[in-house]
Amino acid sequence: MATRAESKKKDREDLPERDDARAWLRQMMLIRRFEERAGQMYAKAKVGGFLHLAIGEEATIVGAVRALRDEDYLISTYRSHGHALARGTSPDNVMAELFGKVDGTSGGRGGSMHIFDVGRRFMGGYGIVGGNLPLAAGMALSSDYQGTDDVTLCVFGDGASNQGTFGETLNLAALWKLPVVFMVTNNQFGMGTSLERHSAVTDLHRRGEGFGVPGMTCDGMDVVDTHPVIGEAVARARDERQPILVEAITYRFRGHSMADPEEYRTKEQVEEWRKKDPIEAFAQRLEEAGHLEEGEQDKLDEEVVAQIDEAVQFADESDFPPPESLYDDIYVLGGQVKGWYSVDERSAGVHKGEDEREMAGELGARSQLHAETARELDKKDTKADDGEDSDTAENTDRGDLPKESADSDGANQSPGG
Amino acid sequence: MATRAESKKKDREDLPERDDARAWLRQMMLIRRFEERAGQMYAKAKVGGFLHLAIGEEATIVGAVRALRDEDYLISTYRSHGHALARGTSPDNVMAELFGKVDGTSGGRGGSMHIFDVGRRFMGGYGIVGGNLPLAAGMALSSDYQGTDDVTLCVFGDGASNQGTFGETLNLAALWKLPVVFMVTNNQFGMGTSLERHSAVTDLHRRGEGFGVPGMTCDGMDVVDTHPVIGEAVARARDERQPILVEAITYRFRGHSMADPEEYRTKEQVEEWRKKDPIEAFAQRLEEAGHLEEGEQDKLDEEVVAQIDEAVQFADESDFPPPESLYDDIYVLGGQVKGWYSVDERSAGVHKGEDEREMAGELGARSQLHAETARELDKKDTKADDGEDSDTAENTDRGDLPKESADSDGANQSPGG
Amino acid sequence: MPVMRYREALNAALREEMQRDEDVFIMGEDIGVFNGAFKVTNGLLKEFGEKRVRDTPISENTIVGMGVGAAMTGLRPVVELMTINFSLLAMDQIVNHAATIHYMFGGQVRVPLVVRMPQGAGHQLGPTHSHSWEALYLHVPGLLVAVPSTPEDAKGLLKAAIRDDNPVIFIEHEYLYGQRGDVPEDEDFVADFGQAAIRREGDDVTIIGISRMAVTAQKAAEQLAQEHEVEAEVIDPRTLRPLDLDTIVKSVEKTNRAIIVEEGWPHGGVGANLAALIQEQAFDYLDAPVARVTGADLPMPYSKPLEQIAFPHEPQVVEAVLATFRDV
Amino acid sequence: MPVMRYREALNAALREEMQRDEDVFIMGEDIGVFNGAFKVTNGLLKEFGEKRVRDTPISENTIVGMGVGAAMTGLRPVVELMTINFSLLAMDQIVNHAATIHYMFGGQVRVPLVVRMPQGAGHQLGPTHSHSWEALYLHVPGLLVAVPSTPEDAKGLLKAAIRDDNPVIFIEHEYLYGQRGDVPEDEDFVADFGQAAIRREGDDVTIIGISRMAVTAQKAAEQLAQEHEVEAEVIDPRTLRPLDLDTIVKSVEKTNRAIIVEEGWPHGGVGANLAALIQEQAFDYLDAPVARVTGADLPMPYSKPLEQIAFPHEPQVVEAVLATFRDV
Ligand SMILES: Cc1ncc(C[n+]2csc(CCOP(=O)(O)OP(=O)(O)O)c2C)c(N)n1
Ligand SMILES: Cc1ncc(C[n+]2csc(CCOP(=O)(O)OP(=O)(O)O)c2C)c(N)n1
Ligand SMILES: [Mg+2]
Ligand SMILES: [Mg+2]
Repeated sequence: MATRAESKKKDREDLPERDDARAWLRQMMLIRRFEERAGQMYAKAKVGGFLHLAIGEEATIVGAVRALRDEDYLISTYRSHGHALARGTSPDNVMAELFGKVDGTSGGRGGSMHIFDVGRRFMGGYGIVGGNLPLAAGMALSSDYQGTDDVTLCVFGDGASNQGTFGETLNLAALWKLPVVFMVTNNQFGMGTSLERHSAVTDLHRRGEGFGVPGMTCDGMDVVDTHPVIGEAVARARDERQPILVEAITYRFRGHSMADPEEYRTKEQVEEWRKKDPIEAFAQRLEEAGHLEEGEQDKLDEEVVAQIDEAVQFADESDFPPPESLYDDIYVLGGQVKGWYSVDERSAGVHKGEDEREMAGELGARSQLHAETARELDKKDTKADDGEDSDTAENTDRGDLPKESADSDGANQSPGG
Repeated sequence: MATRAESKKKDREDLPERDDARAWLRQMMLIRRFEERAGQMYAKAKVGGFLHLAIGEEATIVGAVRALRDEDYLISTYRSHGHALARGTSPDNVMAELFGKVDGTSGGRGGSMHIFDVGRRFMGGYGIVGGNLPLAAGMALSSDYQGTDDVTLCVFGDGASNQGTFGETLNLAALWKLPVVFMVTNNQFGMGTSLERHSAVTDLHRRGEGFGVPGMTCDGMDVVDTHPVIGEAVARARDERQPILVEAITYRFRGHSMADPEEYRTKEQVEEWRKKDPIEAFAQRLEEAGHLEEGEQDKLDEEVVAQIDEAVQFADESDFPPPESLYDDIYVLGGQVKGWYSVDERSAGVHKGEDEREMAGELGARSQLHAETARELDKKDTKADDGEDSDTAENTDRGDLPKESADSDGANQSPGG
Repeated sequence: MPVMRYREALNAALREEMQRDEDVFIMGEDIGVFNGAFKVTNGLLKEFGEKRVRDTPISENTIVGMGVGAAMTGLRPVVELMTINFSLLAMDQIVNHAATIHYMFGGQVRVPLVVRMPQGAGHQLGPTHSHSWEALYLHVPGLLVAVPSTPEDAKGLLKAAIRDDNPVIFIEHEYLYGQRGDVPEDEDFVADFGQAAIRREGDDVTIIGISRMAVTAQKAAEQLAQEHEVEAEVIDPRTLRPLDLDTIVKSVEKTNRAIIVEEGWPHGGVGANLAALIQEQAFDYLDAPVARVTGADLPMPYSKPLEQIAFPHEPQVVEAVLATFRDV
Repeated sequence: MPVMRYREALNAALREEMQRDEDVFIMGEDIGVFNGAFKVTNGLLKEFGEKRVRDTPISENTIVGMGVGAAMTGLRPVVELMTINFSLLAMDQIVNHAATIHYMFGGQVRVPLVVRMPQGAGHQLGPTHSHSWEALYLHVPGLLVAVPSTPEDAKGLLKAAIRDDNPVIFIEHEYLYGQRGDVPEDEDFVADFGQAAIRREGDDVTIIGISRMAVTAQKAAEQLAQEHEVEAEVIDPRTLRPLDLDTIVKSVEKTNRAIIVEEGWPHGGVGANLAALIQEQAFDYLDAPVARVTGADLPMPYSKPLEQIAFPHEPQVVEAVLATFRDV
């Protein structure tokens, strides 16, 4: 399979137009810098919960997302900052979501794992592994039903292909001839479990054959390969009205999430893959092709770093959602639900958030404490780029609110998720 | 695929030894007669709930089950009377289960859909479509773990291969090299949905390829083909330590369950398949080969009919479970559960079934009514063999306890399940 | 008003809403060619065609998930699960997705999905096909939960569910499918969620019946009146989310006694929820503990005499009501 | 007695039981090479090897189902689900299979399976990773349900669960993993299911805390004593099936007031169940309605200030206790 894929790859080696090429590069760089900074902000306790970075996977993201039309639907996982950014969502709003602020893409409700941008048809951001496949098929069904020629691109991991939804959804999509592209971002691991240890067949693009879904594969470290392959898959889905399964072979350079001790792989393996850095490789080709002058990459970098600086400032300055908004949007009010009080039985009366405001007040001192700790950490200016940032998080005095950090004395470790 | 399968089939055409051959025939006939009689008993309201007959599928059952050793595990679905009988469970106990009696295989707790015989390693009988696949893999894991060379044979339907458990379990079984044979009894329909309408790929034996499970196929109407194919699959699973997927192509002559109006298929199709009746075809070959004298089949038939007569009498004479046994066996008592009272919060005291006995008394008049209705129907002696028996059920005066019958005025139809 | 069976009322609701709104479509196992396992969707494939009446493979989790995805992108899917017993396979899509998405994404997207399914014991369907699980779903914020017990409510609430923009768990009952009742023909007749029905007025005790048990409660109330001179008020909450607690509390303030009758399991059941609420809201009015009559705490056995004593009947309700007077 | 963290106590329980009984093995996602998402299984792969510490693919329903099948055929599997949020994918195997099989087949076969999983909010894990769902499992007959809140109970109850012949849902808590406490070293130390612990004695009010909320309840009780001269009795039921209702009722008969504190959703929660039971069993002793402090009725938001007010803290418990005195 690998040889066929490689020989095929030859035909796809053409660089895109100069402007496109530079835009792709810039976008990959923006994603990289965003991720790095998010990691730093996590170390400073500005970002909570789980933070899954896609550093190393930028070519799979940019190559795939840019193969879509604006009207096409995109749906991804808990590792989707890059997908949102590639789709055009502002880093300001993505960063604000990570900070849990009102200007976040989900108003702070979802966090890093649940980014969403309905305006750009970026349909989330889901924390349940394998949960997004049925949703994607449903979106493709919508397009078909409504007679549009929109395609849905559904991105998930190698680990997700072991969930029951995989077989169920592929069969249904093939049976109903739905315009959906299933893209396995095969980064060689589901958390700490390597491909060979979780999948009997490691050529994941073959997984669809028994369900009538043809498979394709691409070099996920190479945006110049990923883009046309996804492009072809999307075109086939659109024109031939059928699902396609594409396996993008890639690697995540960082841990599964921030606190991952990475005992399941060797430093050598990571180093080997890092040599194929999708950004460096692409930049070099652009230079060789004369699309990029010497030194221009540095300038681009300054630009994206400035953009990320702004995003951090934006996120910092954005407000936390007010306590009285706690119950907003559980239900769509109107039709059968007149107010959230009507489905809350803690008291039979109408609630307007008084209790929540009061409680926020009582918990205020506590929050204050956190804020101070965070500021203190700010000063340390920990480096997040070398993968050791997570060790810093243990020092935060968070009481019962630990980070998912591998803290040395074993308290409140939670690298999971 | 079909041609390859057919050419292969040639090599397997040898009839078994005379004694074996006659035993196979007798067993298929026993199953057929059992099923027919169960249908009649259902019409007489001796059997409640859903009754799924496997008439037409006798060769897939006998061919497969007889390919197992006694120590091998067998696990099936809600259509499993035949599997239990082929495994050696007495028709008396299977019929008593259908009657809901204490001497039933599950003491009347499970009914037709949940037959079980731990002594013969017949591991059930499950009402949830696709639910038995993970259990089967777990049993195979046990064998492996305990260092035995027992194999697990897991039987399920074409419709079940669309459940998420299918992909999940096949992958895990292949990954862990478990000695399990997955046998799809492809009878062309999942309830009223035909194969082409529920599966994108209709060669179901190919479904395992993407999960590393090799596929085989056999003519499920021909016990002389089914037996060696399952035999080979079982041997490979046992010796090569790997799962195999076998598709047995067959047909059910009767409705999905008793009240199925069968609007989803033509009479012609049914007739076409009935011509390949696995019992008639096999009997004829035995006669041609001199393994069976003319007229012997009739004698065999008399024997099995007599056996079924006895089974019905046995079931009839067996007692209903007493009301005070209602709470037995929810928990294994001893360790952490001292008595069922301790997990029943309707009152904090110790229950010993007094309430249940009392209630049974109060509902007694009602039960009496049912018994009388049933006896009345007995007299009508409805024919169950022509598929119209279910119409009779509607006449029972069961109050709020309808059968799954297509009663003419539409009340309480429940062909479902 | 015409008399219809419960299943016919549901059928009419589906038909009318599909006629009214092109975005409404139905999918599920055997709902089309087979006309539905319980014939609720009878004739709809013929009338609306394969685009809008979609037979699915047996893949509960994915069917519901596809409904969620379709609902997020402009359609109004009505998914049928053959029975509530199989809905456990779809729990992740129902709870972690359908119920959560609107809130999780800050209100950006709606999930106007209806998941219909029947429940209930009494047909000897055994331990994998007989359970009543409204309690599992009423636990979940983000869902609406309906448990109609009459043909009128079946129609009115299903129409309301389809028109509403929230995900709705619509729980039917296998016993009720064949029951008849008056049903408004008016296509604009839509019932209200969060509005309990007082099925019978009375001053002595409040009986709250859930799903099919609303019917059992009514029969028990008649018996109480005739044989024991007890006038029971019978309340059918009709929906469990939103819950019309006001009507219940008002009644208990009048009768000073409450009993909940449900078919499901006792631990953490609907009755437990209502008992907790009633004693919270009407403590000073209660002359006896809030009582419950529930299904037995076990997987439903197949054998008829066992099954019959494992879920509530009128005599138990009568007895439980009388006990609240003895207790004082 | 040595002091251990909760996660270490669990680790010790697994290690001891695996040493004691060859038939005990563990499986789950990332429990081996990765040493467990929350490090509970740390070091076990090294000690026991791949046969007995089995990393699985991400296939929750099948992992649990394989556990059921293995348990039916002589083994004693302990399955880890990474968090309770993902257990919805395995609901069918847990409820329709694990809980049902022993009863359904007339007692012919046992299912000595343990399903371990953590729950809980407070780490900003958002709406798909933060829920507390003991109420979903206590509803189900056939299951045992443990919610240990101390390192000692974590060890003792897990050992008991592994040795018991019933399927056990063993619910840990992410916050508790890092908490320390005394843990008996004795390898024969096994705790009892159905035996509540009185964490603090008091005459004025009974506070029942579930899972992590047993800790919150204790802290609130100290505050009540110091600041309000209220002496609360704090009860930790430790297991919800079987439930030690006796200890609870006895306490309420003494204090005449009860409050349940839980992290899960209010509708049909543990608190509802206990409130229903308490008012049934101790009606005449109650001076105020049984009160509840619960998690908010919503998918858990990510943003810290929202998350913090969406699950109970000491001030709310204190306030709710004081309210039971005002109410009178
Ligand atoms: C249903 C479910 N099970 C388990 C988890 C915990 N978990 C989060 S990410 C992950 C690994 C997923 O691997 P893969 O699909 O390859 O995606 P990747 O993380 O490599 O991008 C696991 C097990 C989860 N979130 N959801
Ligand atoms: C999870 C689940 N979904 C739906 C059903 C209802 N049901 C019972 S049998 C059946 C058809 C199964 O078809 P197949 O697997 O081909 O087996 P067959 O009945 O043909 O033997 C369906 C949908 C069920 N019992 N369980
Ligand atoms: Mg991966
Ligand atoms: Mg079939």
